[in-house]
Amino acid sequence: MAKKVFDTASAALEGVLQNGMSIAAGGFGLCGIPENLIAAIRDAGTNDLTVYSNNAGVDDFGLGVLLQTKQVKKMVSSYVGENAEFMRQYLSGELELEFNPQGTLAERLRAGGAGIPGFYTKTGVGTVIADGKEHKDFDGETYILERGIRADLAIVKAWKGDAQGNLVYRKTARNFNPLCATAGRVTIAEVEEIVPVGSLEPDMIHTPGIFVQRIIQGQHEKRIEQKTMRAA
Amino acid sequence: MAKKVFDTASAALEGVLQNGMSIAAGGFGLCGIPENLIAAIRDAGTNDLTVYSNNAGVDDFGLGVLLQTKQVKKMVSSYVGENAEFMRQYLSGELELEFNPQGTLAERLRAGGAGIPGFYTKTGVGTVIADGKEHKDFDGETYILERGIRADLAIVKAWKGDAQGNLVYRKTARNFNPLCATAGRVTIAEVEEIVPVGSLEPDMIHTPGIFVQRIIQGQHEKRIEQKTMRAA
Amino acid sequence: MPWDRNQMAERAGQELQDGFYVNLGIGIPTLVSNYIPDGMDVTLQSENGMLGMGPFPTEAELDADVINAGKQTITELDRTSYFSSADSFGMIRGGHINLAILGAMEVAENGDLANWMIPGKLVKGMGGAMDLVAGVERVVVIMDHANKHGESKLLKACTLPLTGTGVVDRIITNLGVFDVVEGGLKIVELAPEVTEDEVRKLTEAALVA
Amino acid sequence: MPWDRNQMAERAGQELQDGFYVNLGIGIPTLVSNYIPDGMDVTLQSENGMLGMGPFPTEAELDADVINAGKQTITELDRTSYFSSADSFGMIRGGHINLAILGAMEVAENGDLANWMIPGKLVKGMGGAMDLVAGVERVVVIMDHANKHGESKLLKACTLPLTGTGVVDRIITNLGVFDVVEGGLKIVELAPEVTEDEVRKLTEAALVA
Repeated sequence: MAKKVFDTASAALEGVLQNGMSIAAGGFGLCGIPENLIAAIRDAGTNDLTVYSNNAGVDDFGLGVLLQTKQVKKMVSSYVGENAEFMRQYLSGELELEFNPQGTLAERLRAGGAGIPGFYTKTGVGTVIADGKEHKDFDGETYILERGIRADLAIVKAWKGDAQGNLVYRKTARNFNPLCATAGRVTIAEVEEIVPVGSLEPDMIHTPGIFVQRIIQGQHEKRIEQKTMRAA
Repeated sequence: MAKKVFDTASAALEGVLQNGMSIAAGGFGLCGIPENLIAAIRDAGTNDLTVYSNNAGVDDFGLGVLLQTKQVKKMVSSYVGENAEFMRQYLSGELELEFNPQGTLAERLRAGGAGIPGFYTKTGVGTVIADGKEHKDFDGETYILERGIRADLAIVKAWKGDAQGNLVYRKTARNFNPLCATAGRVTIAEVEEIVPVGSLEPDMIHTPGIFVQRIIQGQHEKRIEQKTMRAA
Repeated sequence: MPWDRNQMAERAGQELQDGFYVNLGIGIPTLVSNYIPDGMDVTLQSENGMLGMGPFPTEAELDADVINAGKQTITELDRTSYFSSADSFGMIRGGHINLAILGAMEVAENGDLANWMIPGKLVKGMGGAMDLVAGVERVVVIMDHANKHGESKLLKACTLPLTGTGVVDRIITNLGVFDVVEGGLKIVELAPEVTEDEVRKLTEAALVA
Repeated sequence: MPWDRNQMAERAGQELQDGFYVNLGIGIPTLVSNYIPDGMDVTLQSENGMLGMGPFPTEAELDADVINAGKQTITELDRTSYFSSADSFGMIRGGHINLAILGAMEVAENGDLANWMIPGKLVKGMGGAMDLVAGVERVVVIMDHANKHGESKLLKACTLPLTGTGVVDRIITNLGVFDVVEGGLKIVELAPEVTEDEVRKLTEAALVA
């Protein structure tokens, strides 16, 4: 089989990156983000990127590093509140921003990956999100049409993966990762541990290998955004 | 918590069944079908049913038993080839039949459960399936509009479940079950084994308990439709 | 005496019912989890992909992979399940969550809600708020009755960009509890020693009997 | 000498490429799994919710929960994953499957395919066929060149209800291999000792150079 396992994030990205491409990136806040692949894209210097990602990282971590280097032309996100550099670029007009409701963004990625070019949702009806979108009534309620997303590249982070590309995520680090994996024309996964083929339970694989073209084992800082604790 | 666990299929169905209702039933062929709940619906004699199910069982097993008793008014299915009684009733006009492509039926159930009243698909464009349906072009390709399905009741079969309604399916017996579970206004699950809450791995739950209102432990024949073997 | 934030959260706790699946917004709504009535079983959903949210962790329990929608570290329970964001919002959009308790900037007498942006100020994004108000069975808002300038936040019509139209069922403010009904808002309950007159003065929205 | 069903399946084996994800239809297409070229790694998808389909089981391996789309008992491999029907057809509709090899009743010179119903005869349903032909990257049909009455099954236009329009890329018949191209069908290869003349006589569809 065409070998899916690569040694480094940079090696996995070779031949895939090009200026002006679109990238779907998994993660919610700093949880379950493809840290290694983001760093390798920064190192490659690929620019004019359109990035589909729920958040934009923080200034010095997550997608924030691609904003600092001004590699991103446009973000499609639901919430970008934690990134000052993002806001600076956006307010100065250097960066385009398209807000999508979180559930709409998730469903757009899932739809694109599943060959569904459009679907109707109640979310955003009567708000600025509905401006310019087709409205349609079903059973007396009004819905708006949202489009499926296919991205040139998807970068995702999983807990475990095997050489077939099968992936298992861990807890809330799953979030947008399985959706992005289906929406990429090429999907590259970074995992905490590459395990032998056959060691993942077939009923418990979250992303079947068909969706993953390349995979690496990475080193993960797994930074916590809001360390909130109760007394022991 | 409102108790979800019931002792028998008949007890779980009490107060839920009514003539003329719609039922989404999990299963593919005879694999992963809610045998116990089907039998209890037969015993209850509820009729004029509209049933969403990929197949119609065989004459004496699966949904076939509800056809024998003429409790079904209409079937929405993708393939009904294994059921002679079905064909007899259909050809004589006693039974309505709506064919849905298998993937369209699966997506309709998933969409209905996810609050999506309609979505576009290429499947069936240019065929009888597209007759009377809205056509729409996206990026130069033509798609048809298909509707989400909500059913009054969903009956599903899982491998293991807990008192919270969390479900895990086994191998290809998963099929339509998780989709039906989301599409039911009331969803009743039958499982091979009810296990203690906390014994299912949170990352490996296929159907979260929120979708399941009632659950029973059943006895399962698990009949094989096509026993096909190789030499040992 | 008007309610403080904890008393508002405590009052919101009365909105819960046994067996409910509930989504709590950031801020005061999060405090409602401290006021779940004894013996009542409520399951909290976090829209980033978790059903059955537990309390904040001890230092030993800290796990970067277990966070809530406010990106705070949390813990799991024995009933917990995890799922993707698409499945999570399928749950929300599909009407499977019984109740959402959210904060707001403005609510109109017809149930319109504004809680995601102030033009000219930093726009952070709506996150999952628009999906929640559109999809969840019942939406209860907790907010102060008036802003810092003493202006009503219960309006005839929202002035800020909307999160959803006609989506709010009930409002809990520091002055009382109000239902969105035909024709305007109906007083359900007043905080101790708060008079209907006081409320009328601080309410732009129509109050109906 | 025209190919028999096993030879047609063997020829179809040449359509496979290393690393391909493939869906095989019921009938002759199923036989293609016996002709995967040595050293080539191909993963078979079964649309009822399985990726990485293994051979038929021994009696000891029989498992009612492991069946293929033809409802036959099968086995799993070490790479196997299971998923729901919605996820399975997301895979199919989303173009993630490289190749589908299917049987047919009729194919038209523009790639139209009819393989699911004959009016007046027992209608069993299309199952997943319409999704497969609409979604899979490349569709190869295996069928006899003519029916029992000696009438061509490669037509100018299908007479039976369609499964999909313009969906077939290549046709493997007992007489040869044909590609759907601009203007009609192009002969790619003929079975041993089969002449172009013989093919022309049995082909209603336009044959182009």
